[in-house]
Amino acid sequence: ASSPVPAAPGGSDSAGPDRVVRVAAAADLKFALDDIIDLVEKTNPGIRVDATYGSSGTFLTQISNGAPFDVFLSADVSYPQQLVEAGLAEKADLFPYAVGRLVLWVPEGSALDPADGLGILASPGVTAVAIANPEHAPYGKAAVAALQEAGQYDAVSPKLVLGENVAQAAEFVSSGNADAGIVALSLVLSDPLKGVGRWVELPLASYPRLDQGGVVLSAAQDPAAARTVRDTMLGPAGTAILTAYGFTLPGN
Amino acid sequence: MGAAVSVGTASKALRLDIRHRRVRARLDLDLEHPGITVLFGPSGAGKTTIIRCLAGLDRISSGTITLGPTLWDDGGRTFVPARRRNVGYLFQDLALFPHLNVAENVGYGLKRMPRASRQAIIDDALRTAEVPGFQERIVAELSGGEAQRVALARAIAPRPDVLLLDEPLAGLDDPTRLRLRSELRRLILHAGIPALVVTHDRDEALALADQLVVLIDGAVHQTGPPAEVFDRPADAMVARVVGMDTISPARVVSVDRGTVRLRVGEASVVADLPSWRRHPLAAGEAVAVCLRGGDVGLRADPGSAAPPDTNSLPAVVTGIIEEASLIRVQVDAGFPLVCFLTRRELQALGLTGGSRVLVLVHRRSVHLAELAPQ
Amino acid sequence: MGAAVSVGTASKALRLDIRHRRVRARLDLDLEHPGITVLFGPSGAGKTTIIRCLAGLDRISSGTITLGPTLWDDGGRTFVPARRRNVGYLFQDLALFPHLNVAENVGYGLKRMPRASRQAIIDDALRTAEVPGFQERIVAELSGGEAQRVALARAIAPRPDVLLLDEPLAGLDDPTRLRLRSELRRLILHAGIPALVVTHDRDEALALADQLVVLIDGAVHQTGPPAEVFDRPADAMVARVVGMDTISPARVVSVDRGTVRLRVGEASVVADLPSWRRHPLAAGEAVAVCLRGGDVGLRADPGSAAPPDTNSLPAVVTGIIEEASLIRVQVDAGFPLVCFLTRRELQALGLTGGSRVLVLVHRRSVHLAELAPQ
Amino acid sequence: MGWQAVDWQAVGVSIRLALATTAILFVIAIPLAAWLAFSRRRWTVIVEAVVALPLVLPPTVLGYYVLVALGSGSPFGRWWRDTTGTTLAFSFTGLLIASVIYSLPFAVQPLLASFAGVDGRLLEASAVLGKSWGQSLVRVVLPLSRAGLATAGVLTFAHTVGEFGVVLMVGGNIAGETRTVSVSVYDAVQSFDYATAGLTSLLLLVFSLVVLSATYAFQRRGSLLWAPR
Amino acid sequence: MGWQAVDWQAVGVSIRLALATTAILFVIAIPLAAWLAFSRRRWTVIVEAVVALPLVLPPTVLGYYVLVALGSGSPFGRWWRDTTGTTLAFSFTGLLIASVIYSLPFAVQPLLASFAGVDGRLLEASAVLGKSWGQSLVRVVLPLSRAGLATAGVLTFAHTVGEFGVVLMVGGNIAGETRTVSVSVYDAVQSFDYATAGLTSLLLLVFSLVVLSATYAFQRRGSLLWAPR
Ligand SMILES: Nc1ncnc2c1ncn2[C@@H]1O[C@H](COP(=O)(O)OP(=O)(O)OP(=O)(O)O)[C@@H](O)[C@H]1O
Ligand SMILES: Nc1ncnc2c1ncn2[C@@H]1O[C@H](COP(=O)(O)OP(=O)(O)OP(=O)(O)O)[C@@H](O)[C@H]1O
Ligand SMILES: [Mg+2]
Ligand SMILES: [Mg+2]
Repeated sequence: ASSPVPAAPGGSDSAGPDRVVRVAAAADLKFALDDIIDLVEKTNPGIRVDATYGSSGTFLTQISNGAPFDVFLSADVSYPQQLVEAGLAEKADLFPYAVGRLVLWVPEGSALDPADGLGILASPGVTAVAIANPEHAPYGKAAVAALQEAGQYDAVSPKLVLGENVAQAAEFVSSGNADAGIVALSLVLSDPLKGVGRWVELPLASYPRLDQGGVVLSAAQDPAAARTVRDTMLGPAGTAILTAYGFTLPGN
Repeated sequence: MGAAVSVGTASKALRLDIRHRRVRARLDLDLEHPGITVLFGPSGAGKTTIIRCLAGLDRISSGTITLGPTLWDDGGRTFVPARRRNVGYLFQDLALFPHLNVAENVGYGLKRMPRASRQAIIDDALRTAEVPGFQERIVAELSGGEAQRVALARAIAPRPDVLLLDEPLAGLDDPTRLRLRSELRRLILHAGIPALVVTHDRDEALALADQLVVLIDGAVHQTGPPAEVFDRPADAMVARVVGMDTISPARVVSVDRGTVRLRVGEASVVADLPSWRRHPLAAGEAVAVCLRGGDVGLRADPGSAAPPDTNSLPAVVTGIIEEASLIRVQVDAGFPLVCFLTRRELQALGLTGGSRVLVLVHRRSVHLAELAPQ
Repeated sequence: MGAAVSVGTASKALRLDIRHRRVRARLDLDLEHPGITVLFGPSGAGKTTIIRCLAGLDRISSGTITLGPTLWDDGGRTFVPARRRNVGYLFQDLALFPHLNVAENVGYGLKRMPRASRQAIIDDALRTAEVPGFQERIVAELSGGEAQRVALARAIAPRPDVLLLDEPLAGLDDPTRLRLRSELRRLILHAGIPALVVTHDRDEALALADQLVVLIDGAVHQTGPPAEVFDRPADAMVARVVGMDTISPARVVSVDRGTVRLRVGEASVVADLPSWRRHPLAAGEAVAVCLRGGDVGLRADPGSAAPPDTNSLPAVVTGIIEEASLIRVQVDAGFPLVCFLTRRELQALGLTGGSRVLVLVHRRSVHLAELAPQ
Repeated sequence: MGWQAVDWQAVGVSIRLALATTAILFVIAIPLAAWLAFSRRRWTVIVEAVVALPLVLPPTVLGYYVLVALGSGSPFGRWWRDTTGTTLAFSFTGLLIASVIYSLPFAVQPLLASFAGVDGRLLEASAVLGKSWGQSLVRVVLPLSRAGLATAGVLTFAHTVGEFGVVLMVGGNIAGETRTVSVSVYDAVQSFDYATAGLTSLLLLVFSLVVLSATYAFQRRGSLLWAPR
Repeated sequence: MGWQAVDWQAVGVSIRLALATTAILFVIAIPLAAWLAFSRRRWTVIVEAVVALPLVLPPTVLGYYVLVALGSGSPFGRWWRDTTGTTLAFSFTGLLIASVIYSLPFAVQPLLASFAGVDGRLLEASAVLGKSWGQSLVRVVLPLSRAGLATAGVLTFAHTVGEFGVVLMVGGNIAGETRTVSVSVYDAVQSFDYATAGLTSLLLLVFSLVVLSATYAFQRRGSLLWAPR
């Protein structure tokens, strides 16, 4: 089924491009994707990319109900897969684009040293540890798995405070309310949070792979332009940006 | 009249026969012939209750209210709402709209019409109610009496089929009330709007009424032309509310050639046999003797002879009360009795408390009423 | 009295000398000697305005209100709030609390006290106001008159230093008002609470007042004992509000050995020279001639001789109005003149409209007032 | 970061949405509140409670149900798409529908409280003077309920400006169409751009302060005229 | 999925939170609204507008500012930590503070509208009968503002039950402490557990329906006593 899209807004420059790609992207992609979009628009004059960042679960619900997105970049590859199963996208248009990575993060002035590993979270000085909600956030699930792997889950679980998503978990730490957090590498590398704390990456093997996948939707208005966005992201310049922001590439 | 369209008959009578709260009353108003019916009774008698039912502000518990052939309320399913009854209502507590100025209040009930005629009607109504020039005044800044007159103007302005006025002149000062009383009567008659006026003021009832309905404790005790009701109250309760100054229980001693001899307290009194009574009087029967203070004469000389057909009772003055327009003299003539004198007369008689006097009452001034309502 | 503590002097006088809205008045109340001052005046005179200022409900624009040495209000920074003035106030529109029953309304102003004495005070106040047994009644279900009496009970119950009653008996039916009038006076005097009573009803003013203050158009026109004010109104405006039935402009023709000869309309009238006037009368001066209807006599025979010291003026009857307790006869005696007759007298005279009569007025009944306020 | 970082487009959408929601809600809520205030039927109590329900549902949940009801999966959503050729969800119109539902209690409740406070005798006076129910409402009840109208307007307007749970779910955060200023502030916070979030919030605060002060000042000035002396 | 999937613990937290918020807000809002309604000072208008401000801020943003204010970065947060040894954020107390701030306008606005409608002459009568301002408030204004009190209570309670943006931000979603039922419904929706979300919502609806109906019935019964005839 082809769902007509509400009239595109005029945009700031009225003589601007008429090929618009609407991307629904997981919140942790925010900083990386902004750079990739610059790249797309620079190399493909005539294409404009509108990105909306949010919870991947919400996007799944919205797209299932007819949301006018062209490309869905999910934090969890299973969501795009569900869209394929529901007939809203072709299996061929499914693509993995990155693997998320987890870090242990403490605020700058903290006495804790993240290099000592997850064990520091069990110390009595730590009262609140921020993670994303494991019920529905992939980074939350991964954080719990990492804690269990390290044998610290039982000691730490009473101290866990849950963010709605991983960005909110990072907020808990940066606002000084949580003593430490297990968050996405992409966040601690981002401009605003760069100097806010010290971090150490958790071993990739200690938690289930955070495979991030995307899909070009069947309802896309301009499938060619949408695929251009996908291709740029998966091309060498795109992958370089993703790596710089702390994503491992799916191949690795 | 909206939904209330008369069919088949030209007679437009507003009939009420209801039971509601303490009221069980029956009342007829002829809307064909403009005139003023006064609903007269003491506080708490149910006067407001009745006109609220007539206006459609209360639903009756049982009975009927009809206008000609149209049923307004039967205590059941039929109910013509207030807005379709086209009555003018003056609320006892006025209920002026606080957010509108005087002119807007008065114009509120007017139908669509050109601005100029609307203005003219409002000015007219305000002039009639003696508050001309108050158009732009704010309701909260009116004095008690001014507000009353504005409310009256508001009720009159839309020229309703019938006016229901709840104490229209209460709360006004004497001169204004006096002026408005005759003004109100003239205005109502001139406008040709039949009116039901509620009052507990006797002078007002007398001055306004073509027909008087005496309501006491929820029941209609007497209906008739005001002079008749005031002169010949049907029972002691009516006598009290119409201001008979003396009301005493008495017993019939004998009935004889057009006169009745009665024992009243310690005294013996003769009265004309009332021709208009429903049933003849018999010896031994208990009645109420009613006298009006203005019908009672006093003589300072207890020994003098009485004029013909006049009771003459020796008495002692027990109290002298000065009122604004006359003097109220209380005497004991074997039963307590009140007499009105003008200042002129009082001075001539030179009475003080304890003076011995002769009370003179013409036989025809002795009114006999039932002791209890029939 | 809260903040208003008297210092240094025992005299407790409530003095008011204010300008506010239309009112520019000065008034003294002696709270040491209980008694009733009646503030009497027509609708819109400013009576309510004055007692609102006294109660602390309005701030005055300028002037002062003092209780003994304590300043209550100076139109500026000093202002003792209403709750510290310990006055009892009866609102013209009652302002009963709709969410409280009658007993709770009456008990509202009482200080902490045991339940039983509280109950006793409430019962007492209700009995005094003639609504006993109404304790549990809901305010919305009181009739107009019942509500008035409950409000009165509420004002009296806390035994305030001074009672301010705004039209305490308006809206009551005649017998109740009559009864409550003397009851109210007895009660106020018995309780020893000085009271300022606002009224526009003459009989009420006469019956209640120890001291009468006549307020017209915001200004105090006359102050004095009620009988004096009613007998000797200072000016034509006061004469009108105290109910002089005839008020006519006149011109002094000559002043002579204790009498004054006047020209009134077409007629010539002689009056006793008033000893209490502020300045002597001079020929040519304009005054108002005031007559009370009860002081005027009528003779059917225009030719008969007049008693000594009595004006006798030929006249024509122009109107006969029957009121509840007397008959108002309007005549033209060279100027319009009103006379009261009892029914007895009317019947004896056999008058109708157009009858020629002789009007008799004793010289001492001809009251001379200023034409305009001094 | 400065003023250019503020998402002016979103500010525009928010103001349009808030104005439209307030206008529509006045039309719906005034008769509804009047009926609830003056009807004597027993089940008005139930209706009153139902009207208050959007309050107790978390916005996202309410948003989810509205989304499902408007979305391409529902019969209504399909019907709308087939008739108009547009989708309701993810459009300004859909957002408006969701806002109206969500803010209904904020309009109805203050009006109800205010209407119930109007002296019943004034309504009687109006009825006796021949006015119908609706006329009395317009000419007596509304003018005497200015405080309630102002409160309803302010609560509805402000609440619509501040709402973001329903908006996010039903609107899909589409720039220029369904991205409101509250969503844009939320986005800024989520991307740790506290400067822009703070600036935009400040803007919201100042704007609201002006609007609210004006509303209250207007209402107060009016009310003084018939204020208790 | 059945009733056992409903997070009863969260239901308990929500009810406790809503009751506590409503109780605290009555204590704060009644004097505040009374002052706003009856004071003649000009700057009440400003205060009124400030009180309404929590409305226009998106809950998450408000939550963020509250979080910062409570956090160890703020003087207040440090002082609290030093004195009590606990953190306010992620605790029930912190949640309560946030809820009270967030729901303030929902309590103040209806009270304000309702108080302003009380006949001024009754206040005069109360003053003349020797009652102070506070006594008149308790004995005259409040009983005559039952509709407004009910509205304020219902709006505050329901809004606190339904709120989740601030709660999520300040509370940290800790089971038994700061996980409210609205958060748990949100979580269920986020994990596509629509059955549990629906069931919990239904529970919320029924519960609220009962509470609201009871409140309104109570209020209505009372008001009939002095209703316009
Ligand atoms: N809503 C009501 N419910 C129950 N009883 C009421 C109600 N309103 C009035 N009453 C009672 O009914 C009786 C008649 O009241 P009504 O108001 O009709 O008297 P009224 O004749 O108008 O008296 P007034 O001259 O004092 O106004 C009174 O005893 C009153 O207490
Ligand atoms: N709040 C107000 N603002 C301005 N003028 C007012 C206000 N209240 C009353 N007035 C005016 O002041 C004058 C005196 O009013 P007041 O209420 O004192 O009269 P009153 O003597 O009590 O009359 P009544 O016997 O009719 O109650 C009236 O002309 C009235 O219109
Ligand atoms: Mg009545
Ligand atoms: Mg007055």
